[in-house]
Amino acid sequence: MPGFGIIKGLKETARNFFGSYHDPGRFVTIQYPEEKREHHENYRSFPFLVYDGDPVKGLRCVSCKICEKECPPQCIYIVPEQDGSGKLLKFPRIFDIDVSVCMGCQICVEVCPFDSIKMDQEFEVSTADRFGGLILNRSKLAKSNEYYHQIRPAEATAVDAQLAAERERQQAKAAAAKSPAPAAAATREKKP
Amino acid sequence: MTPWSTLLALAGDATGSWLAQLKNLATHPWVVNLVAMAVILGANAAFFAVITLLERKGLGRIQNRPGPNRAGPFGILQPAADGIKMITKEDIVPERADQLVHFLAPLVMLAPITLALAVLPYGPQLVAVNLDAGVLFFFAIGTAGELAAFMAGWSSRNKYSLLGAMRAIAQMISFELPLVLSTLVVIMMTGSMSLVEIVAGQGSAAWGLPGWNIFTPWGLAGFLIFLTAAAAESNRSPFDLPEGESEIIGGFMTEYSGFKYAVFFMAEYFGMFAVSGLGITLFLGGWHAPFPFLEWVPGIFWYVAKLVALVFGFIWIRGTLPRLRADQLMNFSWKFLMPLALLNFATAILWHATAGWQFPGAWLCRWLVCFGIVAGAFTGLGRAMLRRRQVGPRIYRYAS
Amino acid sequence: METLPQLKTRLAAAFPKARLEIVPNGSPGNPDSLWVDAASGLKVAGFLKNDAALQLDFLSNVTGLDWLDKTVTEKVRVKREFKGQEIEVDEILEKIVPGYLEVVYHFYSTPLRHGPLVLRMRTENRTDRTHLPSLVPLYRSAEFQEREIYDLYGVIFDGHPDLRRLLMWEGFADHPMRKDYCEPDDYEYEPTPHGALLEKARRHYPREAAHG
Amino acid sequence: MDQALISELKRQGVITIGLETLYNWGRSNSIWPLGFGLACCAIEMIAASMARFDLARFGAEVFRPSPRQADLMIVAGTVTKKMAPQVVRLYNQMPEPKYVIAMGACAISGGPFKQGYNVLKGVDRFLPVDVHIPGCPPRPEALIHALMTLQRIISGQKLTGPDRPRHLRTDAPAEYPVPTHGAHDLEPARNSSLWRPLKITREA
Amino acid sequence: MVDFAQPENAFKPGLPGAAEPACRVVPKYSDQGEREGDWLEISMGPQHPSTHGVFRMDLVLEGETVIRLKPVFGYLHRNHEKIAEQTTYLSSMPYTDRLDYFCSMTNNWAYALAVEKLAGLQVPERAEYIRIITAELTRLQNHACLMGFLMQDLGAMGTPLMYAFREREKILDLFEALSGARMMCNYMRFGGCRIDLPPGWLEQTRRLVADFPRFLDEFEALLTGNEIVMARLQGVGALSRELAINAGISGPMLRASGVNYDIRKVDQYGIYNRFEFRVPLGAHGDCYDRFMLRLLEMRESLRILEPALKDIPSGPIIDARAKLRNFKPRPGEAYGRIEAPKGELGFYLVSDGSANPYRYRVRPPSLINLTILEDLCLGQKVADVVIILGSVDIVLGEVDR
Repeated sequence: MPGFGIIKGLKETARNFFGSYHDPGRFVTIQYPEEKREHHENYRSFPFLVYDGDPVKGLRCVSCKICEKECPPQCIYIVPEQDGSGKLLKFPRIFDIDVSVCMGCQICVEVCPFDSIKMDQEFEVSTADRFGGLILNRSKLAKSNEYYHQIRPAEATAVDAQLAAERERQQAKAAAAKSPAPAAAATREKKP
Repeated sequence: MTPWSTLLALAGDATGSWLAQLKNLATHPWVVNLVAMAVILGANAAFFAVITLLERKGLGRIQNRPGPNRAGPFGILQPAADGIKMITKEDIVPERADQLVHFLAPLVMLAPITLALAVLPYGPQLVAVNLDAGVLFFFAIGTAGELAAFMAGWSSRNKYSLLGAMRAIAQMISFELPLVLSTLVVIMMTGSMSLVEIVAGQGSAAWGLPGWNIFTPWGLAGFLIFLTAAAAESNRSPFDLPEGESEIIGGFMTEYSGFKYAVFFMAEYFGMFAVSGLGITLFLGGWHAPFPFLEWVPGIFWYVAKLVALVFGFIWIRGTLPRLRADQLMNFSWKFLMPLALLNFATAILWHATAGWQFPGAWLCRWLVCFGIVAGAFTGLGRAMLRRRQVGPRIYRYAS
Repeated sequence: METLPQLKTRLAAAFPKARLEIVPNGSPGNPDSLWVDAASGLKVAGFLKNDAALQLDFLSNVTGLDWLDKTVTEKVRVKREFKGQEIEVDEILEKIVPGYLEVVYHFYSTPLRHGPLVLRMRTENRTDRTHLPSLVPLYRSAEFQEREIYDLYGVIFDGHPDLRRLLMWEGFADHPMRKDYCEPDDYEYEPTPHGALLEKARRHYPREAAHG
Repeated sequence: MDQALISELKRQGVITIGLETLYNWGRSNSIWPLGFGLACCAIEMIAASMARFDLARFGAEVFRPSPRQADLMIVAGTVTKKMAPQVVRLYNQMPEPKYVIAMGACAISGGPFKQGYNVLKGVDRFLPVDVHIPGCPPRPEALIHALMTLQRIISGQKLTGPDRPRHLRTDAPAEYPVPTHGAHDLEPARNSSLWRPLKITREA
Repeated sequence: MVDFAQPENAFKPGLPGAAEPACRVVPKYSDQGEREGDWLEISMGPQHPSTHGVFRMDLVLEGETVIRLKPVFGYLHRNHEKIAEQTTYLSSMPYTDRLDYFCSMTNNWAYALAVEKLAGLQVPERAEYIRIITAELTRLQNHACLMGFLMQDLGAMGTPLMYAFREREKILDLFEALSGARMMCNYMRFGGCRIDLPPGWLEQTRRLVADFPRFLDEFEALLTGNEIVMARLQGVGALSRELAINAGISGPMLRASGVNYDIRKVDQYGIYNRFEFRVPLGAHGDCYDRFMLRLLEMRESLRILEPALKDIPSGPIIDARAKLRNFKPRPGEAYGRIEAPKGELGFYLVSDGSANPYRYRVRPPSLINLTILEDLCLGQKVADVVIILGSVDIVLGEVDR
C-alpha cells in the first residue's frame, strides 16, 4: 500500500522522539561546558615541552632542532642558548610554536629523541587576540612531568622508565670510562 | 455585539464607575475591531513564539538532542532573543531591487493571513468576525499570499528568489484546488458556509462519541486531503519547495534580512495556524471537547490543544520526510489529490443517501462501504502513480 | 597480461612509424613503462583499448611531470695541439639537455582485471612545443585530468573538447606545478620562519636569515 | 539610573534591565551562522551542530543558507585565493551586526597549507575576525567554546563611547573591498587598512 | 535548436574518425539566439548548501530543466601535491588526512601502500589487520554520512544526518582512542602503523560492530521504503555501464552501474583475500542504486570486520627496516591504489633518490567521478542536480586537492 513506507519512517522518528526521554542511546548530547567528555589517553591537540623540576632549567629539550626540521607545516622556531663565548648550549633560548599553524600531527613527538616534546590535551584555546594569543613561547609551552603523567599516565610512565634506563646506561658508561673494572662488575651485578 | 465588547462591558460593570464611563467608548465598533485585531495579532504572535521554540525543541528530540536550552530556563526565552536580534538587525535592500515592491511583499504576506485568522471561531462566542460565507472569505483572502511570494521573488532581482517565487506560485495554485475541494464536502454536508455553524454542527455526539466530521469516511478522507494540501499551502515539509534550502537557498526570501525576514517567517507560521485552524473548524469539531463530560473546559483550550497537536504533526513530518520534486509535486496534486477529492464527493453523497438505512449495524455498514471506496481509490491511484514512474522497492544481486 | 617487451613488439608491428621505448623503473617490483611519441600516442592508446588480449578500457590515472633542463657534464677525449705536438686530453663538456613535460597514463582492464600498463608521452620541450594528443576521444576519464595538467603544467592537449584551466582561475598566467615556478606570496608575518619558508620570507626577516 | 537605585529597585522586587544589556543578550543568544563550509573544519562544524554536541543549545543551530539572514560567518577551512573574493563578498552581503569566527589553522593563517601558491595566508587579511580557534581541525567542543567566547565579547560590548562595536561606528566600513584575480596573485593581496601584522618580538 | 537532453548528443565511446563524434560536443548555448531569453543562467556555488563544500556548477536552465552544466573546480585547491614535493615522505602523511577528510585512515593507507611499493617494505600481519579494521570502519562512517548528506540534499531536515553522525561519533571515538585525533588520524606509517592498539580497543570495536546493524535497520526503515525517497532517487541520474568504465568512474558508483570491479577483490592488497565478502551490484545505475549499494556495502564491511576483530594476531606493528627520519627510497616510481570509500584512491610517486618525492600525485576518485556529472544532469530538474551530486559522493578536499 502506498504511503506505508512514509508511515514506517514516521514510526522510526517517533521512536527516537520518545526514546530521547528515557533511552541514553537515543539522547547522546554531551552538554559541553557543564559536562565534558573524558579524553582518551591518546588524544592530542598541541605540543608542549616537558620539564622535570625547574620550569626553565629542567626542560628536557636540548635544542637539537630535529622537530623544527621535521615539522610539516614549519610551525616550530628554536634558537639555542649561547654561553658568553658564543658556544651553543644544549638548551633553547627561544622555543616558539605557532598554534595558528600547528596541525597537531604529532610528528615532532615521534622524531624527538629526548622525549622532551609531547602532545597536550588542552583544546579550549580560542581567543580574540590574533597575534598575542596564538604564539606559544617557551614559558607557555613548558609543562611539568607531573602534568604529563596526569594526562597520559601509561605513556608517561613508560617514558620515565625509558629515560631512567637511559640515564643509568649513561652513568654506567661514564663510570666505565673512569674506571673500567668496577663499572663492568656493576653491570654484571645488575643482571638477574 | 461581539463577545469582546460583552467582556469589556462586564468588566466595566464590575470594576467601578470610571471604567463604566468608558463603556460607551468601548462598545464603539472601531474600538471593538481594534481590540479584536490586537488580541488576534498578540495571541498569535505569542503562539508563534511558543511554536518556534516547540519546533526547535521537538526537532531536537527527534534528532536525539535537547534543542535550545540556554536562553532563560529551559530555553524559553530563545524566541525573545531571536526577536530582539531580528528587530535590531540591519535591513538590507539590494541596490537593484524594486524598492517599493520589495518593501511591500512581507506586508502583503502578513496582512491577509491576519484577516483570515479573524474569521475562525476560537470558542463559543469567541469569533472576531462571524461571516456568513466564512469559508469563502478564508480562501479568497488566503490566496493573496501567492501574490506576496511572487512580489518578493520578482522584486529581489535574484535568480534563486525568482525560481522560488515560480515554484511557490505553481505549488500554491495547484494545491488550492484539492484544498478547496476537500472543504467543499464539509460545506455540502453541513449546508452552511459559516464557520460558526459548521462548528455548531459537529457538537452533537452520538453514544458519547464526538460528532466531528473526521469520524465519517468522507470526513476522514477529506481531512487527510486537507492536511496534505494545507502543508503544501503553508510551504511545510515535505512540500517546502519554494524555500528548499538545499536547492534554491532561501527561495523567495533569499534577499530578505532583518525584520522583513522575520515578518515573512511569522506570516508563514500564521498561515500554518490559519489553515490548521480551518482544519480544526471543519473536521475536528472546532472548539468542541472530545467528550461531553469534558465540556466544562473552556472551548479555547480545546481549540489550542488541537492546534498544538496539528502543528506538532507538521513538525513530526518535517523531521522525517524529504521533500518532493516540483514536477512530482504537480503530479501528486493534479493526478492524485484532485481525483481523490472528487471521489470524496461521491462518497459523501453515498453517505448522505444511505442515511435512511435502518437495519441493525447499518451505521457500521455505511461506514465500511464508504471507507472502502475511498481507501480503494487511494490504493489504486497511489499504485498507479508509482507504477507509472516505475518506482518501487528493488532487489540487489551480488557478484559471484 | 603479456610482458612489456612482447607488447612492444606487437605494437611495433601494428604501428611501424611509431617510436616506442621501454622506460625501466628503478624501483624493484614496480612495472616498467612504455614511452610513445606524441604523434602516434592516440593510435597506440586505441590499440590498447580495443585489443582483445589487453582490453585496457579503464584509464585510471593521468599524471603530469616536469623535467627541468639538465646540465650534463661529460668527459670527452679530444685531440689538442700542445707545444707543437698532438696529444689526447680529457675535456669536460657542459651540455644542456632540454627538459620536457611528461604525461604518464595508468591503464587497467575491467573485464580481464589486469594492469596497470604505464604509458608515457613527452613533449619536445618545456616552453613552446608542449603539445600532446588528448586521449579524451577514447577515454572520458582523461577529461578533467588533462585539464588539470594543462592548468598546472602547461601541456596543451590537442583534440581536447574543452581545454580550460581546471583549478586555478581564468586569467592566471603561470603553471604552478612546474619545478621552476616561483610563488608570488609575501610572508610578512611568519613568527616561525626557517628552512624553505625563511627563504621566501627573507625580506621580512633579515635577522633570522643571518643566524640561519 | 545609578547603581543604588537599581539595587533598591531589585530589593523591592523590580528588576531593571538596561537597553544595552537586553540588546546584547538578544544578540548573543541568537547567533545564526551562515551555512558555509570550506574544508575539513566544516565537517567538525557540522559535527558541532549534530546530536553529540548540539550547537542548538545556544540558539545557534539555524544555519542560514542565505547570507542576508546570517549573523555569524564561521570561516571553517582553507580560504584559497580562488575563493577569497567570494568569502569577502559573502561577508559584505551579511547584515550588521555580523561576526566572524576563523575556525582552524587554515582560516587563521593558512595553517599547514600556508606554503601553497593558491592559499590565502589567513582570512584576516581581508576580513575583521572576532574569534580565532586554533586546531586542525578544532574539536566541536572548541567551536562551542569559541561561540561562548564570542557571546562573552558581545555581552561586554558598550553601545556608546569610543570602544563601541564596529557596526555602531561611523568610521568603520560596512563593506570591505573585494579582491580580484590577477595574473599571478590576488589584487590586492591583502587589505592594508585591516591587516597590520605585529612586529615579532622574541623573548630573550 | 539543439535539444541538449536528447540522447543523440550523449556520449558514445569510440575511435576518432568514426562516423559519430566520439567526444561529446556541446554547442555553445548562446548560439541559439531565439531561445536565449527563456534561459536562466545560474551559478550554483561556491557557497551553496548542497554543493558539499566549495564546488561551483554553472547551470543553464530552461524553466527548471538543466540544459547545460559546467562544473568549476579549484575553490579548495590547496596545493597538496606541490607542498608534498617540497617536504619529506613522512611529512606528507598528515597532509593525506586532509585530502578526503572523512576517510583519513584509507588515505593514509593508500599513501603508505604506494611508498611501501616504492621502497619495498613489508607490513607485519598485525598491522595489516589493524589497517583493514580501520579502513572498514572508515567505510562505515563515510557511507553513513554520505547517506545522511544525500537525505539532507533531498530536504529531510537533518534527521537522517543526525542519526548518521550519531553512529559516526562512536567510530570517531574509536579513532581518537587509537590515533589521538577524531578526523585527522595520521595513523599509518610506511611499513606498518604508528602505535599499537590501546587496551580495550578491540572489545569496544567488537561492541560497535555488533550494534551497528541496529542502526542500519533503523536507517532502512526510515529511508529505503519511503515513497518520497524512492520517487526522488529512482530513475534519476542513470549512468550506463559503458560510460562508467570509459569515464574512469570507480567505487560504489561504478558498481551501481553493474560493473563488478572492486579493488579489494581485484588487487587483493593488504590481506583482503582472507576475508569473505560479497560485492553488491546495481542494475540501473541511478541515484537509488548508488544509495542502496552503499547501504549494502556497509553490511559487507561488517562481515569483514567480524572475523578481522576475532583473528587479529599479536606481533610487531611496523616493519623493522622502516625508517622514520632520513627516509630516501631509491629512484623509481610506484603507483599504489586502494578501494577507498569514494572509489579508487591512488598515489603515484616518483622518487629521484632524495628525501622528498620528485613527483607526488593523487588520483582523486572524487574528481574523476565528477567527469560525468554533466551527462547525468542534462535534462533533469535543478532539484535533481543536487541529489545527483550528492549520490556521486564527493569531498572537495580531494576534488581540488
